[in-house]
Amino acid sequence: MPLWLFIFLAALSIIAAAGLILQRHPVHSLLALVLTLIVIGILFIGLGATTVGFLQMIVYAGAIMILFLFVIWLLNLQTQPLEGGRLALKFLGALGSAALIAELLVFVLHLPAPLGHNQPVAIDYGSIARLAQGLFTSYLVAFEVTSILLLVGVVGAVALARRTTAEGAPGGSP
Amino acid sequence: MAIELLIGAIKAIIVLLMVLQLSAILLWFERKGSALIQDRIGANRAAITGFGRRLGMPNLGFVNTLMADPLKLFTKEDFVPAGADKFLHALAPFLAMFPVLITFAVVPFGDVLIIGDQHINLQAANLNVAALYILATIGLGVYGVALGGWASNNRWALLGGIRATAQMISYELAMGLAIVSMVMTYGTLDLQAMCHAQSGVWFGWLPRWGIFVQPIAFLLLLTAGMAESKRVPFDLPEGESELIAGYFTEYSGGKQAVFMLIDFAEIVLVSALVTTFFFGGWNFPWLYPDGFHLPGGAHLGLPNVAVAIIEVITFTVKVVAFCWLQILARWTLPRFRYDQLMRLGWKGLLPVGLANVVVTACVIVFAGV
Amino acid sequence: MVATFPLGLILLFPALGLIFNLFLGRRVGRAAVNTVGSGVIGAAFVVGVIAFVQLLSMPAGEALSSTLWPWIEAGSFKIDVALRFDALTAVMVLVVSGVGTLIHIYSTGYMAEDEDYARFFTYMNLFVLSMLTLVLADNVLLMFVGWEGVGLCSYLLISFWYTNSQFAYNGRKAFIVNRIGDAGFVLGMLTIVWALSSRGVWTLNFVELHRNIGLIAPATATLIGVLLFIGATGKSAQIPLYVWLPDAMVGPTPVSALIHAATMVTAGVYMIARLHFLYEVTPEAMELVAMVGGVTCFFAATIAITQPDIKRVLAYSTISQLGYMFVAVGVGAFSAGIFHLMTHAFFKALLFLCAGSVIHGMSGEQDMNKMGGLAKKMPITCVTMWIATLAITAIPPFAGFFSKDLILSDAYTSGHWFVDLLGLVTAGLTGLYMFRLMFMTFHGISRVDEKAAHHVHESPRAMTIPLMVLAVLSVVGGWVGLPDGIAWGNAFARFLTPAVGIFKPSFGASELMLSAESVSTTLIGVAIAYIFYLRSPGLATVMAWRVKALYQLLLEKYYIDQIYDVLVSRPLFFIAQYVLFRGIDHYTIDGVVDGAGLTVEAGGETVRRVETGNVQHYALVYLLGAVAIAAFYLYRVLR
Amino acid sequence: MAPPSYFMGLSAILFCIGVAGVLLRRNIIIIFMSIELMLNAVNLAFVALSRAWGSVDGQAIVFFVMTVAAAEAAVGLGIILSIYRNRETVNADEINLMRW
Repeated sequence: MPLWLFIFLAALSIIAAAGLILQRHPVHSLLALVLTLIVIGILFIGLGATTVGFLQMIVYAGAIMILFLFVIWLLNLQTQPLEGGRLALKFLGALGSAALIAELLVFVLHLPAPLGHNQPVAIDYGSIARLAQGLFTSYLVAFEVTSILLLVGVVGAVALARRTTAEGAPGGSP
Repeated sequence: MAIELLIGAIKAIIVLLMVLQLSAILLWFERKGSALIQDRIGANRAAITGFGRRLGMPNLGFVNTLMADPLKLFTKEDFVPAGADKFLHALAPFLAMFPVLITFAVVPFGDVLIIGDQHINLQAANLNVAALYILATIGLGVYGVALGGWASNNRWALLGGIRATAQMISYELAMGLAIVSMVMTYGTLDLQAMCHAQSGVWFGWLPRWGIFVQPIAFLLLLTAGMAESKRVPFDLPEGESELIAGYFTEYSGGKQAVFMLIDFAEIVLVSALVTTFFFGGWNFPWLYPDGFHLPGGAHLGLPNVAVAIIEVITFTVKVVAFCWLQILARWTLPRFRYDQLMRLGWKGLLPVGLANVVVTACVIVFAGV
Repeated sequence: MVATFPLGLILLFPALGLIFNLFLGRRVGRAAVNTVGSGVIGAAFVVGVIAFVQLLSMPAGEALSSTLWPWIEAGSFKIDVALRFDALTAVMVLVVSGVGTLIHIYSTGYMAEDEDYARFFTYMNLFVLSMLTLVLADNVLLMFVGWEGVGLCSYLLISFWYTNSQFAYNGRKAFIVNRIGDAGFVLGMLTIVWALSSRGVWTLNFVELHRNIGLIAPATATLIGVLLFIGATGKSAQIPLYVWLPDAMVGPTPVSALIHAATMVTAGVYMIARLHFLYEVTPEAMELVAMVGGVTCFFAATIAITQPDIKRVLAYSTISQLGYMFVAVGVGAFSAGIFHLMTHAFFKALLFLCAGSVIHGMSGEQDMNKMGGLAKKMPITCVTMWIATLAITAIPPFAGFFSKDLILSDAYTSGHWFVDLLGLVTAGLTGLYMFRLMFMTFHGISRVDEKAAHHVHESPRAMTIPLMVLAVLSVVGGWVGLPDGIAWGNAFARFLTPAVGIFKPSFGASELMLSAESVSTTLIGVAIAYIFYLRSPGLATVMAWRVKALYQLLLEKYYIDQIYDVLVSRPLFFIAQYVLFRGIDHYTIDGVVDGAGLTVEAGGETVRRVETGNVQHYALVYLLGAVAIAAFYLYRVLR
Repeated sequence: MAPPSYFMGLSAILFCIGVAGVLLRRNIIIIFMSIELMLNAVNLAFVALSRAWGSVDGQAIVFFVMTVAAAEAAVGLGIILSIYRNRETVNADEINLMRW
């Protein structure tokens, strides 16, 4: 990925991420997050991780964020003021975040050598075959466990979100 | 380097023009087609002047409709309702348009055209993960309609947006599974490679098209695709008797024109995908890079340019045929109820798609195909 | 020298039957359950026969073996799930699967009206599987698995009709008494490992043990022998742990025949024969075995004389006959013990099955006082049961004669004159109680209820055919071990010699004399039975009245159950209730636990204010922690 | 060409923006979305490292993170929905039933 493109995308993603926490309407925040996610997906592709990059867009931007959108609609959230709340908390939070960011950037400056420049990688790096090879050999157990986790997640979400009538029987349309 | 950029740009423009033109023509197609089905004359009034008719010339309804409709739409007031989110209201149509159009970038419309020493791949972008790309763009297409409905500050529009979102997400799964089974069948994510895999014939006469391998996946993709484009019988999001016009109730003028254009562009997209995955894409039966090899041994040699032209035409004809099939379906079938729609998606197509993937995988593994 | 043979097949078939009946039994219907349930045991028998034929074709002293999979490996201690098929195992496998097959077939008739037939066959198949594991095991630990398995099946089948709380209680009683014995077995097993491992040998394998038996000190060997024998008294119903067996008779009669007469209860005898090399180095333990066997033998026979219940008579008779077997292994005549085990399996199974047939015909009546004169109505049962009776009372040339005679003569020639005397007296008592049983059941005046009388019928074909097969075996079964010098002599002992060693008498004696002695004692018993129960039936009642105290003592089984209740059960309940529960559990442990809880509660009360419930506060603490950790590492990196 | 360390730096910045979002906003949905942003920032670091070492492991972990995030989003949003039904609020300040 050329440097200018990286700088452009990085700036875009930081602006969008800032939009997430600065926008006052939840839907606007959500759109900012979607933009961030898409840019991160593009960065993945730029790094050669093509499959993961597209999966990022399909799964995160295409599915998970839609779920958030639905919930925001369902709760009928409106514009909310940014100010208010406990000032001490906000102050400490901002301070802590700033400290963390400074520390992490110093870390990045001291990263080991191989991270400092681009290494050549195999031609099929990032391909779906390569990824699948890893998933179904070294990570097979984790893969299967994850599938069970998803199932449990589905059941849990249905159990939580299901509206029950006064008699305790499920009813009403979703 | 420069010439390759130039070729890429030309290809992109050609694809874009082809899609937009085809979409516009489909508008007329639908008017006349519905008239045909309902036994009436259909659009025949539009004329730039009364001149031609006065001279007894045939009414060029085709051309006139193409010009009159956009003119009418773009000269109307662009109305933004009070309390609407102005920015998103304006952004939504384009947010919906963009993913549809960029999807065409990976659809191959021909094999290789050789001009001088340039081998031009007749595909706007030769992406080796095209199938994933298609799923990604289709997934992002949801935001346009969803936000269009929400930003209008109108409860029917919002309901339409919610319906559209739920419907598209539900049918995306079936569509994804159909595409996955084709990916497994051909062992590649690249659409051009899939088209190549579909060239040639079985038994000396039967084209090696995907439909003969994966008929169930074909039905899944066609059904899910029609549902994705939100047309009858899946047009719940804009069901006019319930929701006025669904998510674009509050749109008028040019923005509404964009939404209508998306409608037809999606028809073209579904047709292009079905054609590419299941009907050999640009493959003409018995046509090979060096000309025709007819069953029985007859050989008709053709130059590369001629072959390329035949391929592009073949692809176009196939796409148009599927567009017509969808228009036919729209004017023939009644609308689903919403619960029926969801049941079809989750309890009908999804299990069938999963079973199809499992069976495909078993065949590949055990038969070693 | 060993040869390999797929011995796993012998276990596989019952296991398949078990799985089939367990999971599909309720759905596939009675015919399929009957076929599969009996068929798999028959298949195991066939495999056993093939293995037996192969064993015969090999030189003496060799065995078939098969290692299924490694089981335990811990340092030098290594145990495989491995099977070994030598002469001793061959006899046991053929008896267990052969008699087992017949009893399964019989069960298809006996259980024909029971709803829970699938569960019954599941348990029966599990039992055969466990028993075959027990006898095929090539190490003590795997044998113990089978040992526990048969105990479990015994419990399950005694309380098969669990809706009757008395039956369920009897099942528990059997299980608990067996546990006491099993504790001895486990201790014995651990002592073996302990004794050998201190000498650098880690094994429980029979062949290895045999090779290294010299490493065990004699005193330790005695300890092991006694501990294992405690296990045997539990499983094989010897004094003092015999009390469960009579109560076990509440199970279905085929169970009594297979488990509580023919096979499971002989496991103790088998175990001692299997470990004969261990007992041979410890004369003290042998003495104990012989003594306990002899006393049990006599003791149980006296109780059997007065019992009115047909199955209880047979149960005490089983205890008595097991006593004979322990006498045999106790005096060192291992092959004689196994010989009696085999013949006993035939005729005792037959006796129980006939008793079952009678009970079946009498619609569940077990009291002999309400029988009599059944011979005409149940001819096949009557004839076959007479054959079994002649076999058990050791009338030549029936099977029991040869084996019991061999035991008595071996006991005598090895110098155990007291045990021999007990055996002789018991032979007479056996004649008495068995003929009493036969006379009261099949002959004399009918005491059957008017109502029940015309229901009495001969049993169906599925039940009578096993009876006839077993009757033939009860006649000819003893002929494999004729006294030496007649025809082929004692072929059985010669066959077993490589596996269990040979009996070495201290002095010679006339076998004929000894046989005459025992037969004549038996005939005295038979004569008494004839006079008391057939010739003049009133005489028995008069006698009982005359020696009322003795009669009552016998009828109440020497009050052993009551004595156990007072001496063992009640003190245990007292300790459990007042010492363990009230004293230790309630005051001491609960006190400590409650005190700990109260302390923690008080501490929690003070620090719980930290938990504000606001997720952002938690997140802030989290962040500050992350900043601190990052700072620490940053310090390390930059330094 | 941008080396992996640049991506790591970007990842750190995005992560801290997410942290700030969690602490500064009171709307629980926004907090949740900030957490998603943090997850993605870490994903970016994983892919950068995967690229730097030329191994597929980092991508596999990203895959798992996405899957787990999907499950987490479903359950988390379900919880938010039921909280809203019971307490009529999505304000993190007002949701403190779990306090002492």
